[in-house]
Amino acid sequence: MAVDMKVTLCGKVLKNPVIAASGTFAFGQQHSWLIDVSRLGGIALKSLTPEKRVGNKPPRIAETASGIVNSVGLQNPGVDVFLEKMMKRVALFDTAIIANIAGRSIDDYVAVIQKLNETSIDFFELNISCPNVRMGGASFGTDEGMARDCVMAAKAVSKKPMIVKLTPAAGDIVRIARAAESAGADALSLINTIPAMAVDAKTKRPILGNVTGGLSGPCIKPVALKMVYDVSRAVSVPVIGIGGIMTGEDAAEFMLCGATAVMAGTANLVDPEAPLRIIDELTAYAKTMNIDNITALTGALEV
Amino acid sequence: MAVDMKVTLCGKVLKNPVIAASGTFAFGQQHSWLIDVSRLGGIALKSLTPEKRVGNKPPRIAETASGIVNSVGLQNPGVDVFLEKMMKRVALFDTAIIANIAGRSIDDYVAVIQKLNETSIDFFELNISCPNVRMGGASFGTDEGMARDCVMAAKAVSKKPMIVKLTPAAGDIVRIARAAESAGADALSLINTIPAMAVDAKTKRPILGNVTGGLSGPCIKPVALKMVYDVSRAVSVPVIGIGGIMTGEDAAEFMLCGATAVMAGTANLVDPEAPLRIIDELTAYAKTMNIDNITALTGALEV
Amino acid sequence: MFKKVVATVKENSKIAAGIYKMIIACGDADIRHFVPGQFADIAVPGHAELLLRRPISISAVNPDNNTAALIYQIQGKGTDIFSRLTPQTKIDAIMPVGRGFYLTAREKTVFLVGGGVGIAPLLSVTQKWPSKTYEAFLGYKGRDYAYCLDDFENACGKVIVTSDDGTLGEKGFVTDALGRRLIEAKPDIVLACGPVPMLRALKDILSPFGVPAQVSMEQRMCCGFGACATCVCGVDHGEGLEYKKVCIEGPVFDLFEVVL
Amino acid sequence: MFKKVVATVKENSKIAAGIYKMIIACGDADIRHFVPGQFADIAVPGHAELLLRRPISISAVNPDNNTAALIYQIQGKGTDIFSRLTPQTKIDAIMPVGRGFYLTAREKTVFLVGGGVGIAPLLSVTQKWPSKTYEAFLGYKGRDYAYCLDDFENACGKVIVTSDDGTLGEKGFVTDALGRRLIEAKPDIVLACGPVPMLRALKDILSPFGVPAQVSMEQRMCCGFGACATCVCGVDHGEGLEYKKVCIEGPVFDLFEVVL
Ligand SMILES: Cc1cc2nc3c(=O)[nH]c(=O)nc-3n(C[C@H](O)[C@H](O)[C@H](O)COP(=O)(O)OP(=O)(O)OC[C@H]3O[C@@H](n4cnc5c(N)ncnc54)[C@H](O)[C@@H]3O)c2cc1C
Ligand SMILES: Cc1cc2nc3c(=O)[nH]c(=O)nc-3n(C[C@H](O)[C@H](O)[C@H](O)COP(=O)(O)OP(=O)(O)OC[C@H]3O[C@@H](n4cnc5c(N)ncnc54)[C@H](O)[C@@H]3O)c2cc1C
Ligand SMILES: Cc1cc2nc3c(=O)[nH]c(=O)nc-3n(C[C@H](O)[C@H](O)[C@H](O)COP(=O)(O)O)c2cc1C
Ligand SMILES: Cc1cc2nc3c(=O)[nH]c(=O)nc-3n(C[C@H](O)[C@H](O)[C@H](O)COP(=O)(O)O)c2cc1C
Ligand code: FES
Ligand code: FES
Repeated sequence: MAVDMKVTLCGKVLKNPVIAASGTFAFGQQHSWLIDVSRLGGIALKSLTPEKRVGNKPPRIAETASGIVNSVGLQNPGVDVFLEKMMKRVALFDTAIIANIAGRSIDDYVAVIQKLNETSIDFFELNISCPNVRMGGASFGTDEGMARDCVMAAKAVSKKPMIVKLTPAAGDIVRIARAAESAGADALSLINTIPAMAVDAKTKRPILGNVTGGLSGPCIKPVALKMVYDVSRAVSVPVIGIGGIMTGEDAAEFMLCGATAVMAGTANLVDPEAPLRIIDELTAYAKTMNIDNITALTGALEV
Repeated sequence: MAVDMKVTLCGKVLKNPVIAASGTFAFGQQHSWLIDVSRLGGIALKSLTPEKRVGNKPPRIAETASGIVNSVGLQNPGVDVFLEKMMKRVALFDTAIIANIAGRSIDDYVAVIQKLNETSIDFFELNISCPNVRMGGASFGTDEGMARDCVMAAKAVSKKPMIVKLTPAAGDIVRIARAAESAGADALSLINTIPAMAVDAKTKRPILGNVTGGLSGPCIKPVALKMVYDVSRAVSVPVIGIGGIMTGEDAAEFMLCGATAVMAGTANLVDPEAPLRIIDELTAYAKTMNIDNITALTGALEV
Repeated sequence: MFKKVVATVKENSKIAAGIYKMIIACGDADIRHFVPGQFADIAVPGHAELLLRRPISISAVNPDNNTAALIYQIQGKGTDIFSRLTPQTKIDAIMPVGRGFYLTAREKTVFLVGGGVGIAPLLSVTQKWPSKTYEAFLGYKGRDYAYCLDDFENACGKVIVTSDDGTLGEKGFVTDALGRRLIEAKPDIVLACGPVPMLRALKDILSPFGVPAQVSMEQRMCCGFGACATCVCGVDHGEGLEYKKVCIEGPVFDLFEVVL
Repeated sequence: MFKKVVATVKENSKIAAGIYKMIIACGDADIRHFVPGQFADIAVPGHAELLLRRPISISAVNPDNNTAALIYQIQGKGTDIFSRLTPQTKIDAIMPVGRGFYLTAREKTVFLVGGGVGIAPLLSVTQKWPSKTYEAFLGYKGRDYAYCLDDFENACGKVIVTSDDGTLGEKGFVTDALGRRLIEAKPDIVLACGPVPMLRALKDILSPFGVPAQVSMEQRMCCGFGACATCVCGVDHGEGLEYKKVCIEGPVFDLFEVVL
């Protein structure tokens, strides 16, 4: 018997719960050279900011035990160039499109949302891991008040369902999750990368040009699972699980911990075929477990 | 030319900067069956509490990508039994002895310190990752005020140098570090394990009897390095680097990031000979780098 | 006492469905004092991402050529990798570890009760204490999963075999077979190794007969030599629950004290 | 266009101190349209803890038997593992990737400048555009590190060799040798590959002569196919600094535009 892989997120039906995570799928083009992008449940585009960003000084990637540390730094063409040159191609993918939005101030977030409101984009994802320049650079996502203000302002102008992407750098992620929910978030996605660093003992230098970066990959899965478990029990909006998902079983673990859908990030970069493999493996897992509707996994952990 | 491996920590000279981390070396006995414990720079004993603790429900260990999640839960015989039955044997090791102290309330910490004040123990290490029962279970180490109060109370009764061990679960570890320093900490050690979880998709159950636990091992090294780098630049007391140290180069990386000494944890469990190997490798590294005094590494990162 | 040794794979082959037997040369390990029930704690070679050693019971030792036999089932990543190790591969093992089965002069008739891969460690009991009278109760999933049957036939006065699917011996639980046999004959002690449900059934069946029993427990382990207290199981000597380390305080415990 | 393929190791052997040559059968890769300077991005087999692929230039292709040659130096963990791969091992590679060297009818004399393991990718330039006149300037650490010398002798009108320690050819920097030669003869273009200090010296030496040059850049990479923007180097076309992806917008860049 076939497994029904569809999941509903904020009223929209996804083909399956596997979404490509922001920053690991660019705007879909490079992966489309190698795989059928439309088989995915959705794709989250690289973070967009109002202005073009050149990004951080290279090197921007370091390899660590079962993980990677990146410091790309939101390099993106800016929302206007995106709209002019890339949106058309993105719209051709037959999958849910999530525009990930970043900024240095609340106005930045609002500006990007307003420009994307009339497109065929399906969801917004608010990347609140960004430093708030007005507040001395502390990230929106590590402060309850800033997170709430940011989400409220974004919701006020948004015409699309709003996913808020949480950062593990928050001391108490459940508090930020609750704040985002009460400010109107339609869904939460977590986790973004964990602040980290890599050093080359031989040269006595940091490996990254930016000194520090964000850790992702299988190494962070245990941390992400706990956060998804804690957050999904604390809020009533749907949660999207992210962090080190490399296989269908990894995806299943996040769903068991309460996720409605998942995002694979590092996996897409390490193996361009990974997102499709993850879908296939998750389907096979559901079959083995005699689950005919993948939604049955969400929160089904037996504690 | 021989490398001088000695480091000075709060006025006490250690043979070398490699210390066994608390909870991964018990009270030294098991390792002494397999290695010469006295070759270590120091050993941090398993956390001691006023009363005996039976610890958490098994299973207590899960394997994750390049890491482990444990939920031992401070199982220990209590400080009285320790003094009566174990202290004598511990005192025979010719290495610096660090008593790690845990509690559910400030009184707990104070009680243990008072009982150990007259022993030959060299340092106290305050494990402030523990939940404060009076404050609804939030950990002392995640709240500036609680951390300060705890350190001040402990310092007030302590007759030995006081290391305060920080938890990565703090949203802003630098703030807690500063609070601990201003409350009188003589040194800081970081990081403790990262809150985490492991799930068995096949059984749909958490692997740990306690559901959640703490992540350690090579997977956390990039996170720990950044915290050590940030904290050591923010405080003037010495910092002990901990997190995923498996090799001499790993130890060197922490020292480059500002650590005066390091603690290896998971490594001791995975390979009982690891601490000695780490010392040898660190010595060899220093030779290769033409460093004749290992203290030269501390903070020598070229950024 | 156990040591950390570099052992060498001598043979490694499938002996039943999903079950393998590996013969290793034990390097510096002290196997002369091996006690049945003890295990080797083996690092997974060539896989830096898998930090934990895998505990595998030593099913037999041969001090003459310094080898030990390990019988293991493919369970997950580690044992799958073990099954593909070729002769001459060096493996990092801590061995022999643990408190094994313990028989005194008082116990003359011994019933051995094993389930699945738990059958393996019981065989060496008959080698260690050859002058006892043994009966073996062996439960397999089915014919394809059976191994070491001849060895037990040779070493024991009686061997009763059961299988889950009835393809070998009696169909049903090995503990049920034991229960029927107990009505006819009562041993001085039962030594058992197998999955927890089997051990629970064993406890229920033995209780009314007042027969003492030692059982080998499994638990997820980290260090395997007593330093971390992750590997515990609950034990109650009558003074409340205590957690004991399976690695060095076990793996063999009194069936009537251990929490199953 | 590049593909993700399952390639097979055919040969793998040491050709100089710390330098290896691996011949791989390229599976479904489209190597007929290979351009010199392109690379293969190879996952480290059997090491789940090492997530990143390693980029290695394709030094030659043979479309007749669908093979490619990779010449690589042991640098760290990944290349060390590569050096121990045995024939028949399957490897996961994305290939051929990147914008390679580009010659038009206008360039008739070409100087090739290579340092160390950067020498390897230059050889295929002479195969791709056989009708040009070539001179090669090859810098090695020393005699023990030299490889492919005969191939360059065959393919180029002139080969000038330098070594750091003077054990082979002239002692000194390859760029100094080039500088002396430029006084006698000026090529239409220089194609170069080697460490950044060499490329910087090259820029200094070429500037006064107004000779255009293309250089192959190295950068730490994550995906290797354009999706992550981790692999960038700075490029300035005169409109301010921009970061370009070395994997698909390079690895070959204009020496006078790239930030070294
Ligand atoms: C004292 C003792 C003796 C044992 N003797 C044998 C034996 O002779 N033959 C045999 O086939 N098996 C034996 N086992 C069980 C064996 O250790 C596990 O099957 C094996 O560790 C599974 O590893 P894996 O990587 O294949 O499985 P995975 O599920 O991938 O392992 C993940 C982690 O869980 C641990 N783990 C998983 N299952 C068990 C288990 N049942 N017990 C303990 N740890 C587990 C692993 O060691 C590893 O750390 C014994 C266990 C113990 C504690
Ligand atoms: C386009 C391109 C072509 C290359 N062609 C060749 C070649 O033909 N022959 C050859 O010997 N080397 C070549 N290199 C360099 C080669 O990729 C590195 O030496 C190799 O990745 C080192 O991996 P490691 O695991 O041995 O070293 P580690 O230091 O253990 O690697 C750690 C991480 O850093 C990366 N890294 C380390 N050094 C470099 C480097 N110099 N460039 C890029 N990434 C690096 C690795 O890929 C890995 O992700 C090329 C690099 C690039 C970018
Ligand atoms: C190279 C790289 C770039 C990323 N860029 C972004 C980004 O622009 N915006 C964002 O919200 N997250 C970004 N992320 C974070 C991922 O979307 C994801 O949250 C994180 O990597 C954890 O998932 P993973 O372990 O599956 O990679 C990036 C991650 C990587 C590895
Ligand atoms: C099994 C285990 C038990 C631990 N118990 C304690 C403890 O009792 N007290 C404490 O302060 N830290 C404890 N820790 C944390 C370690 O001391 C160390 O901070 C942490 O494991 C990170 O270092 P590592 O990656 O080298 O293991 C424990 C860690 C492990 C793995
Ligand atoms: S596994 Fe560490 S004490 Fe038993
Ligand atoms: S390595 Fe990902 S874009 Fe170049």
